[in-house]
Amino acid sequence: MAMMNYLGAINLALKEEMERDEKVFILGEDVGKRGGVFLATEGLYEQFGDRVLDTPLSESAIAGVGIGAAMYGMRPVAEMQFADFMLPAVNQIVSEAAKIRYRSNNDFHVPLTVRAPYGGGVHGALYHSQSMEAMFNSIPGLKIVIPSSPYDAKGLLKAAIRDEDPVLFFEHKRAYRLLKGEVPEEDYTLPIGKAALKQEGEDVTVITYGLSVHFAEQAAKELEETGISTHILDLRTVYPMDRDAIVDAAKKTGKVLLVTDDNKEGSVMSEVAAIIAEECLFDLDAPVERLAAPDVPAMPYASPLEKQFLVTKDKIQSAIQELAEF
Amino acid sequence: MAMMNYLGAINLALKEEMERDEKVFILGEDVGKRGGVFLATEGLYEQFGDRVLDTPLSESAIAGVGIGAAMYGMRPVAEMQFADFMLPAVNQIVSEAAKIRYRSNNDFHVPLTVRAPYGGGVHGALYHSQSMEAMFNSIPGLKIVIPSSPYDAKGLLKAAIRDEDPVLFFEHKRAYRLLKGEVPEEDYTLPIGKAALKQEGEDVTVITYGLSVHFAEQAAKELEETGISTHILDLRTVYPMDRDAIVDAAKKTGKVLLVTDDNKEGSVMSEVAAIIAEECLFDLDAPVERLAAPDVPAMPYASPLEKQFLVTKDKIQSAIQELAEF
Amino acid sequence: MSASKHAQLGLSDTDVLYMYESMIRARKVDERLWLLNRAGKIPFVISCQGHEGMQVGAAMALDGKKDYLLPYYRDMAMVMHFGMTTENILMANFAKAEDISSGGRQMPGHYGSKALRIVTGSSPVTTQVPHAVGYALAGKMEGKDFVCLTSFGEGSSNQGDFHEAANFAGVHDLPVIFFCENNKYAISTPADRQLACESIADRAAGYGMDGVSVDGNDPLAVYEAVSRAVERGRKGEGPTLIEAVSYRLTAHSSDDNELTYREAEEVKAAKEKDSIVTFTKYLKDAKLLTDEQEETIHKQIQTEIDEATDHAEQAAYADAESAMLHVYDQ
Amino acid sequence: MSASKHAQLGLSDTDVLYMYESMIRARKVDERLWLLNRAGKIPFVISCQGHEGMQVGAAMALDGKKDYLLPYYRDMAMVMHFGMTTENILMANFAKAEDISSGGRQMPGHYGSKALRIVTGSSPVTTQVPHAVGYALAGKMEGKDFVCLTSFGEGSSNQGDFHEAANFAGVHDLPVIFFCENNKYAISTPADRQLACESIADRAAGYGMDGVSVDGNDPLAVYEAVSRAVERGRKGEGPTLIEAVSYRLTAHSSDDNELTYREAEEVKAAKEKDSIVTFTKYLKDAKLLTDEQEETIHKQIQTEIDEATDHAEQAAYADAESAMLHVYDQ
Ligand SMILES: Cc1ncc(C[n+]2csc(CCOP(=O)(O)OP(=O)(O)O)c2C)c(N)n1
Ligand SMILES: Cc1ncc(C[n+]2csc(CCOP(=O)(O)OP(=O)(O)O)c2C)c(N)n1
Ligand SMILES: [Mg+2]
Ligand SMILES: [Mg+2]
Repeated sequence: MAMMNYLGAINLALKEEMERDEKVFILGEDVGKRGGVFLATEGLYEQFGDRVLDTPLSESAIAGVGIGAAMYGMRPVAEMQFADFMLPAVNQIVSEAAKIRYRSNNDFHVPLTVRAPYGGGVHGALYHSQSMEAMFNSIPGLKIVIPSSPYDAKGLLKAAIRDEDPVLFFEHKRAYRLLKGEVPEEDYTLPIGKAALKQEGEDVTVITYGLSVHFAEQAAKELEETGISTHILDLRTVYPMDRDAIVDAAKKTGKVLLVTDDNKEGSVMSEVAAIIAEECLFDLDAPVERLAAPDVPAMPYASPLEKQFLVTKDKIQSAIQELAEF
Repeated sequence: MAMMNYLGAINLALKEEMERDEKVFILGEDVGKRGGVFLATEGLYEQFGDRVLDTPLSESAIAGVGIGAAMYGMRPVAEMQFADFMLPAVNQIVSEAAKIRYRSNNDFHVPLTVRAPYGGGVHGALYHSQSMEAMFNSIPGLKIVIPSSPYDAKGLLKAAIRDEDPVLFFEHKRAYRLLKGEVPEEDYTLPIGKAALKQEGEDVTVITYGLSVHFAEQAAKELEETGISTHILDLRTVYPMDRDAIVDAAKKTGKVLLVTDDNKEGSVMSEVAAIIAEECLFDLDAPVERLAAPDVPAMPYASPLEKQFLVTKDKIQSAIQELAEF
Repeated sequence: MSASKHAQLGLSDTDVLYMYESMIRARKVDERLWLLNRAGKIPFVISCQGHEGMQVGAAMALDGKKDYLLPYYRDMAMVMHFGMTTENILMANFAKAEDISSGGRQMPGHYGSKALRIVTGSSPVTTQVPHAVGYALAGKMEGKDFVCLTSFGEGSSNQGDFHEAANFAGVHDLPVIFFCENNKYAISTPADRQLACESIADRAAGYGMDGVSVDGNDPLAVYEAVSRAVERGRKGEGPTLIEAVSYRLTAHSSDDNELTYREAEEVKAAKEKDSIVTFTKYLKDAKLLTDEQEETIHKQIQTEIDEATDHAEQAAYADAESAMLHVYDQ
Repeated sequence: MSASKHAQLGLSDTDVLYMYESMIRARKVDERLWLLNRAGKIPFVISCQGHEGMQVGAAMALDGKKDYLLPYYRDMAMVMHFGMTTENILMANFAKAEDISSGGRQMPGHYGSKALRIVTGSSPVTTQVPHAVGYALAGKMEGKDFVCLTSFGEGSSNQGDFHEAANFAGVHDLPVIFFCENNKYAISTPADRQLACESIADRAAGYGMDGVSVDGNDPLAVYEAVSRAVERGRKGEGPTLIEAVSYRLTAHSSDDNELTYREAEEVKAAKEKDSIVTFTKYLKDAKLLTDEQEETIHKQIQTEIDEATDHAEQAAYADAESAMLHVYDQ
């Protein structure tokens, strides 16, 4: 085991997978010599040469070329420099990657991983801070994975690369250096499609994912001292959802707080709420509550406005507290 | 008043708005001489000449040029030939149209209407049948309108064209000739953002939109004879949602069926369920139920497979009945 | 001319007769599909009529054992020359389980078969173009010498995906043949409302690749241009953009009404240059085809089509429940 | 040479001195921004250093009273010459409420002001290019004679939106000037990994428009090329694609580390051709600028920048709650 940050865990997962399987290659903007603008691919060009490919500045081609290579039999890992800049590639991702297995009646398939840094709190303003998962959580054929810790980041990214279907892999850019933890230096994978129970609790259930898991854990720790016990479920895969884990977690305490750092309306938390409303409505002791960013286009640049937008540990803490007192 | 179909109502709305305001113009593929592949713009090129513009085959340019013209002060109505083919334009719609007012601190705005035929049941297979609303129902700055009748189609399209913000206007392609009704030949608009109560009922509430409203009404009529009384709410605007109308409708009967002809997971009905779970959980007598298409990429071409996918009057009817008996 | 044109190109008499047969087969299948549609037996037809010469000429230049094809919906003659059978086509048009492209899931014209190295396609235009680049990139990485031919209409060449893919292939010198079938219309929109350039080939310079425009009604001219591009591709000399100019002889599809936007006169004039007409004449002038042989070939193909139609009509649909399968790996 | 180059182009001595001042102002503001960033006072800088000559040359050719500008993030010198003040720029960099582009909502470099006819821009590259076409289309519909200049980097010219917009403008003969600032890098990626063509201007033929490549370090050459394009645009002769070739003298942004991908030597060589250096020499050689005048101008501008910095630093942020405003019309 080694201490490393979320970024290091991702870099290690890429390196190990490229060593393990020569069909794995990386393509994206500035992923080569530069090692990516966040340095997620640092050192890989030096080790693997042309298997780390600087592409022209064109996301639809990055996705589309990746899809073609994946259908051929390679295992491409495409980097979108920021999740916000996946949007030119939406047609390739939704019309192609997601539908190829189905439309070809299982003749072709697309083992493509699309990595993209998402999320805010780093002065990235409107176009370097967005959460993109809610645009893709209604597209059968895709899987959407969002790790919440260095350990998960490594295990889930390796699983994504080995997955036989297209996986959108979102990495919280603020987590890159903020989150540190023990990460095994040997090979392991974590299951895609399964949520993880982060801690057992009795009073309030928090269901969340990504960086908010970290803030929820911090909030829970402080609340523990005031006698409030929090049950925390990390979705890890936000599409398709792990319904059973959600229902179990909701039933556990009967009070559910859903947290996302995306805008509220139409977020992936709407689906979690819907699952609960369908499956365990009568097990609840309080209305389902969603804590999310406000429904404005994206977070502003100026610090006070950015803060207004962000879902923080404090906001999560008050929300748990209120729910506990309900 | 005149009897006309859904398509005729749309054609009339376009014609009236172009007569009323010379800033209104149409751009899209084959909208000119051909009158659009569904004939929604039939006769308009003859009447308005170059204000009905055949564009090159490039949806991102259609949206982007529309956005530019709208910022200048025009009122463009962009036609996407099929909703499925909006995907190349997602970046323009989401990064630009939706965010321009916000990012410019209210200096610029985008009075653009994007019309697109959606939905299936016409042997359109995977790429001529999709519902696209769930990809956009998490994008603040956009409005998404889906009319369920000729009357609404005319009134809502005119409102969309006059709206100061970008509106995605989805027209069910099977409704074009299937739905007929009385439509005033004079000017009227209907409010964007407001749901419409289609009928009062006591036993089960159905919340839906688009063509499914028609099937829900048919189902309700048949069920009336068996003594089941159905309350039907037509969302009309699926983003941002009319929360009050949803809560009122859900409370009315305490049993809620949510119907969409889109895939289930992550659909706009997830948001409706979430609103109910947040706002009126304790008013419910049965779990919220969602009736939707299966979570497969899109509907197949072969008739038996297409039928398997479609949400029909019969499926709605059984679902209401079961819920009534709960 | 001392040697015949096809001999100069290295094509045997058998080769050109084989090309001729493919063209006739495609035309006759196409005509059958329209009949079936008008009879209410199949819901939709999209046609290759007018494109047979260029499609067969292009496919003839490829190596059916190693190259890849990423076609578009109008490429029936091309995919048939590359390996799809008449029965394959009929099964797809009847949307039956035996449709090799999709088991009846996709509309006709959405070709794909891993075994035939025809890569599955969709409806949004030009999405296949970057896929071709991806195949070519994979081949380069693995040291293979196959080429990838991808085709699209002139209207579709205005999509961003064409541009991004062409540029990618240009920068990385990938063996992709960008084959544009310019039939002068994109549904109702004439080429001059789609494009301001003289020829699609004018776009090649912007991607640092060779560009050439050929008469799409001449299968031999197309064969020649594609063969050169194949040669360059195999040698690692990079991609080529080829425009083949012809005309769409039918409406865009069975859902279209061409009378609203073009004159019958124009269509009639184009029919005189139809590759089926001109290539038949070429073969007859070269004494490779007699009237009797022509009749025999037509009859054989007609019988083949009748049988395939029967099979396909009688074949089973996929089970309704199978609509739930193959969303993910199972 | 009998007459000076600028006189031949119809520019007065005052004009060129005005251009010179704009260039110096932009460079000095840019330098100030880096200092503020290194001092931890502003979170982010994106630079125009190396681009001043081409940007001012281009802006000079436009009519500030009727034309529209749709710039990109590197266009500080261009927008300043077109009307933004030093204080405007500082306010934006400090993200203060008085930022005229966004009230502190967007990162610096995202210019926009309806009053100045500078159209609001975003971060995803080339989305502004179709907007320029939309403005031009609206102008044509209304019978106006304004032109729209939109700019972007050479890497960004590989986006689909560039292609689709250029083609649209070509087909409809719209008065758009596509101004590509080729600074040889897109972040770390050198131009030869972005493009296989010799010059971005090679792409013009594919859109049926004029294409020209000019020395971006020569503001007068750029002025000349843009002026011609403006003239053509006003006369309804359609769009023009202009490539101006120069070099990015700083890292891509304050978040970048250029040492990982390019040699200091290369940057040093480029600095010798810097338009600030060469244009200063031009003016001195032409006896339009003395050393004293130069010093005076520098000093004045420095004072202006000091004052603007103070104002901006002391100015208020927008209210936190205002983050909720302006999602829709209210
Ligand atoms: C992205 C996208 N937009 C619109 C369509 C609808 N559409 C189908 S074919 C077609 C015209 C294509 O014209 P062209 O590229 O010239 O090919 P042709 O049909 O003439 O062979 C259009 C607009 C589509 N399939 N995909
Ligand atoms: C669609 C999109 N993808 C990626 C980025 C990230 N990005 C910002 S600038 C840049 C490089 C642009 O290079 P170029 O077009 O040459 O302009 P320059 O910065 O050199 O002036 C990239 C990749 C972006 N802004 N938008
Ligand atoms: Mg065509
Ligand atoms: Mg550059």
